[in-house]
Amino acid sequence: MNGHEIVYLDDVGLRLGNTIILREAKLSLGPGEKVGLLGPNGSGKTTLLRIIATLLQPTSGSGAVLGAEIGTQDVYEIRNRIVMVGHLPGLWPELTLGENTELVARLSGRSPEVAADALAQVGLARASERRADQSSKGMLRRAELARALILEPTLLLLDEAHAGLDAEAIGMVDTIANRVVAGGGAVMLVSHEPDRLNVHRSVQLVDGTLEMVS
Amino acid sequence: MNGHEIVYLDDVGLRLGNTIILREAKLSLGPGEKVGLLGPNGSGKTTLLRIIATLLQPTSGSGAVLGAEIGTQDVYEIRNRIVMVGHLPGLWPELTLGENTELVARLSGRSPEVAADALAQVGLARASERRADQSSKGMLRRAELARALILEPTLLLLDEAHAGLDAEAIGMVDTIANRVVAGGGAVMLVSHEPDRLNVHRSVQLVDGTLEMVS
Amino acid sequence: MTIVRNRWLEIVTVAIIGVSLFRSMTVVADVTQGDVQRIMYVHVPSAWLAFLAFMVTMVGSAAWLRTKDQRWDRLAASSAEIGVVFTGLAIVAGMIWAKPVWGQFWTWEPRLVTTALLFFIYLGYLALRRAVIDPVQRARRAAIMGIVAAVQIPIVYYSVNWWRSLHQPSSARSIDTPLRITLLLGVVAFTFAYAVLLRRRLELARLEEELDAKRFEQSQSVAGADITAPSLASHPHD
Amino acid sequence: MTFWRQVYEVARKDLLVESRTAEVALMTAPFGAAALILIPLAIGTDAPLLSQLGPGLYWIVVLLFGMLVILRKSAVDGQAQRDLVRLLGIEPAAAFAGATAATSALVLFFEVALGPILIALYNPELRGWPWLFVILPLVAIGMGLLGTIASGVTTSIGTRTSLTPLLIVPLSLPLLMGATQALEGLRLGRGIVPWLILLFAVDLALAVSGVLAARPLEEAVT
Amino acid sequence: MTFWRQVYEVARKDLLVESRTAEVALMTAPFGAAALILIPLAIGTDAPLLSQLGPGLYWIVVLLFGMLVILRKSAVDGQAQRDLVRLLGIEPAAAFAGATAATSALVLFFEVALGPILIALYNPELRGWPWLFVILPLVAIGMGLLGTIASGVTTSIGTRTSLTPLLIVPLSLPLLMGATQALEGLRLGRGIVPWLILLFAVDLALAVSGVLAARPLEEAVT
Ligand code: HEM
Ligand SMILES: Nc1ncnc2c1ncn2[C@@H]1O[C@H](COP(=O)(O)OP(=O)(O)OP(=O)(O)O)[C@@H](O)[C@H]1O
Ligand SMILES: Nc1ncnc2c1ncn2[C@@H]1O[C@H](COP(=O)(O)OP(=O)(O)OP(=O)(O)O)[C@@H](O)[C@H]1O
Ligand SMILES: [Mg+2]
Ligand SMILES: [Mg+2]
Repeated sequence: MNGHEIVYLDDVGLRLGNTIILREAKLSLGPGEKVGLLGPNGSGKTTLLRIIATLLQPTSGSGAVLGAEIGTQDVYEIRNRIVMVGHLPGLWPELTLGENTELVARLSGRSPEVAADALAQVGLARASERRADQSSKGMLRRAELARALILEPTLLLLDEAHAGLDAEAIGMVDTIANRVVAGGGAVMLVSHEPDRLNVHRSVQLVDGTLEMVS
Repeated sequence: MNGHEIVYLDDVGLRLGNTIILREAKLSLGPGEKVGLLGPNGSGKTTLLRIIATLLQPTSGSGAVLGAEIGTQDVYEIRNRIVMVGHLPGLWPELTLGENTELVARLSGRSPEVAADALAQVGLARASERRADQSSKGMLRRAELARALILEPTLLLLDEAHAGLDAEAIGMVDTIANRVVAGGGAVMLVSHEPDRLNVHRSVQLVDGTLEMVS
Repeated sequence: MTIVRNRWLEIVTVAIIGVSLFRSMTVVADVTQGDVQRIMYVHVPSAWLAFLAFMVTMVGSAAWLRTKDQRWDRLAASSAEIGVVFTGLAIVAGMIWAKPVWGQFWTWEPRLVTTALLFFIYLGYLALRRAVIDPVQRARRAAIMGIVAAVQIPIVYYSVNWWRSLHQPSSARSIDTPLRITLLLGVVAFTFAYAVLLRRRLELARLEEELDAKRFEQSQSVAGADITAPSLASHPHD
Repeated sequence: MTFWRQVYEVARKDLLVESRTAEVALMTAPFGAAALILIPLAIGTDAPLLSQLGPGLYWIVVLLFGMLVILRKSAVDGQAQRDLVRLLGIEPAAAFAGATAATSALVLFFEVALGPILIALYNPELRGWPWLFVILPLVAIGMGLLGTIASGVTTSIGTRTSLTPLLIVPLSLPLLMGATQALEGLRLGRGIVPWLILLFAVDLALAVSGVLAARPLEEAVT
Repeated sequence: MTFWRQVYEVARKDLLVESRTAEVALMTAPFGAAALILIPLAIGTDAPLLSQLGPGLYWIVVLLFGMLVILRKSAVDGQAQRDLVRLLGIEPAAAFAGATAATSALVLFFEVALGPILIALYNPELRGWPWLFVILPLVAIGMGLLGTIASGVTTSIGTRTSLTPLLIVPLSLPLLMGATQALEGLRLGRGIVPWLILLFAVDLALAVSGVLAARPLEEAVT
């Protein structure tokens, strides 16, 4: 670890109940890097992403994210620089798409206008009055990407990056990722289709450890 | 309608609340056909699939599925010949993957062995003791495909057919679809990636109507 | 090995319980109540033990939060289990006693109400433990509940006490010396029994964990390895 | 598959999921017991009064907290699970009957679990107690029916946790009347047959409505 | 963003979601009212007795059915929503305080809504009613605190609907005592200050526990 990495994991292991999910996962992600995370079903990609996002504590090993040692109280200080989009939509079903994005802006201390702007950028300006529970899968996914536009994170984590997005929307993933990278941040994208990832390099989860992909 | 179609929709329209989702959708799906359903986010693909599965009644138009007129009581007779895999997993989170597949077999009057066999075929034999709420997205998806193996439907409907499946598992979609087709059934696959669909023809949802794709 | 090393405590416990039992049965009967009063030698020590056990649960909870050492969690859980059992025993013994003495199984005495609530508070604690699968999460949530509950207990106790300020003074001090000695002996015997039970329960919990670990080592595989290639895809056009 | 086999499999599924969480045994029943302990603290602990109020309070607790049995996790399927069951060709009436059987069994368990606590705490008169073997199941079945119907109506409504009770409580009035008056009749040594007939009639009416409503209801719930 | 701004935004979010479903206003409050109406039917409708039991029953209903306010849909975030809030950098103590504020406000609403029904049906004595302006909020805050802590501990547990009440009810006894005895004190024209102190002490103890437990708890809930 040279102190400049955005994500640094050293021999991270995770055991949930009786199952080993990860063992000795090593990873280092520097500023400006865009890395793909590959691996078969059930190999632990989603879980690893949550560890990197400081939302799940590993059972062994050490690491640091944005300078904060994982498992310590320091993570509270850096969390607001991370955006993660997971399998399930992080939206309140009873609220409209507009209200949901506004909420993100408010809870992070930004002005509501930023939210409206972001929603327009992901092509949902006219659907902003639609409730989240009456929106399609792809609409929800777009609304989540709007979150990355509002928060301008230093670390962006996308699980199944292209899932549910149509041909028009899929380009946004690259655009948003490139913005983060250009701003000196890092991006990690999970996918089952390496060809669609425009990344510098990829790592693969095999048997609970991370391997380079050539 | 010539009486032999598996799915036949004539000018089907659907309005939910104040939103028109479908209008004048026409579709005809014969035995042995494998058709792709394309369309941008929010165009109504998922909704159309549920109408075809007789789970949602259209507000206008008419049609028949497996010989049963939609909106009539006849649909109860043919439902058990349809399998649909949707966006969300049709599994009980508290039960293991094994119990979930066994449940499908039992509720459909088949023997539990069929279920174990199907689970093995989708590569989950060794994960059959794992609870659904402790399984990964792709594992759930595989467990759902096992349902198609158990039930051997005449009409198979897959929403985002390849979503969440890894490189190894993705071939299953074709295998299962081909089996249905070979048995004289019909298959409809929703996808955002037309290239990955090995289908005879595709239709596209545009502005609430179905168009042929060349 | 461990069992041999442990044996001294058990021998002492059995001996003390024997003596205590013998004394309980032979000590002069209570003047007013007669033989029924002998229930006291089970009732009072059980109640005392319940409190002791829940105190230990709180200590274990706090220590877990500080150290994150699973041993503390095992202590808290084991003690709570024993505590619930002994609370139940105190209640049942009390009720059996109450029928002849008070003419009914239950009255709304503050102490009784508090005891009953104590029972449910820790039943809830155990239900919470059972509902969480992951051991670390379970430990953390249970620790918080163990402490919140313990902090609330004095408040529960005093609120009920204020509510019925007419509570009878504990006659423990006014009873005859031989009876008091017997009671004391009972308390000592039960405390030893607690120590033995706790030790056994902890041992069991440790063994369970060891067994788990062994089973885990033998079948050690990473989660992802259990998901295999579909046998279906290998011959696509069958 | 025969109708009754379907009923059996649906009930089995519900009870299997329930057994995994043990919600009723470990949580709802203790909660009801705790409620029985708290009530006298609020309304006064006068022993004769409690012995008189006891049976009434018991039924109130059974009815109002039986709601939690109805609302329990294992009775709630998401849309994906509902779609699955529908496409398995389960006859709606069979699904209704199966769900009712499972819920009724659990309510009965709840009633039986609370019984001893009531007796211990409230010291009610127990004349004619063998009749409880008739009364308790009749009420449990009524609750199960009512709960399954109301759950059906509120399926997939986000606020069902609050809406279901609101629908059930007023409708459970005949059950409450039948149950309390039957016990009162027993206590006073009077005839209780009219009340049993009431309970039975309610159950029958609900069962018929439930079976008849099963198909329209399942179509309404998309 | 300051701590209090975070508290405000979290509470605002909870109340916004609640306003969309109006669960408490449209369902929980009517359910509580229905319970208050049903009870006399179960325990007999003797007017003096009801007037005497009224306040006690009111508090029982507030406490036990206030549980539905705590369990309401809008208080339950799924894992994705929780992850989102955590990654927005909301301090766990602020999230706790915000959620407590929202729940307390709704419990207070529930209390106030049930008041007129109690008065109409039970005809209780109303001496010293201005004290209610102190008692009702103290109880509401206590319920809000207890509910938020218990909800926190049971987050993401499938059976939380049943488990949360079991955790809360026995611990809510001091609130019940304080509330009922304060009203009783008012009725008899006796001092109620000790009971107010009790309520205040409970609220304080819970607030301190909640704030201290906030970080460990948020780590537990993954
Ligand atoms: C923490 C809980 C309890 C403690 C520490 C406790 C302690 C005691 C003690 C020290 C005595 C003997 C002193 C005396 O004669 O007054 C006693 C008596 C008694 N206790 Fe308990 N008790 C507890 C709970 C209960 C419960 C739940 C019941 C249930 C009904 C109960 C029923 C009785 C009865 C019937 C007597 C005899 C009273 C008499 O002689 O008139 N106690 N208890
Ligand atoms: N609470 C849990 N207890 C035990 N095992 C769990 C738990 N949660 C997840 N797992 C296991 O962890 C493994 C990794 O899951 P994860 O969701 O991270 O996989 P993934 O790589 O994202 O897979 P997919 O490609 O299917 O999304 C899976 O095998 C899953 O069964
Ligand atoms: N209950 C409802 N009330 C009103 N509109 C609804 C409701 N449910 C869905 N919609 C709308 O119906 C449209 C179609 O949704 P559907 O999920 O079928 O789209 P889709 O084609 O599957 O999209 P995606 O590619 O994103 O999955 C969406 O615009 C959605 O907002
Ligand atoms: Mg995943
Ligand atoms: Mg869709």
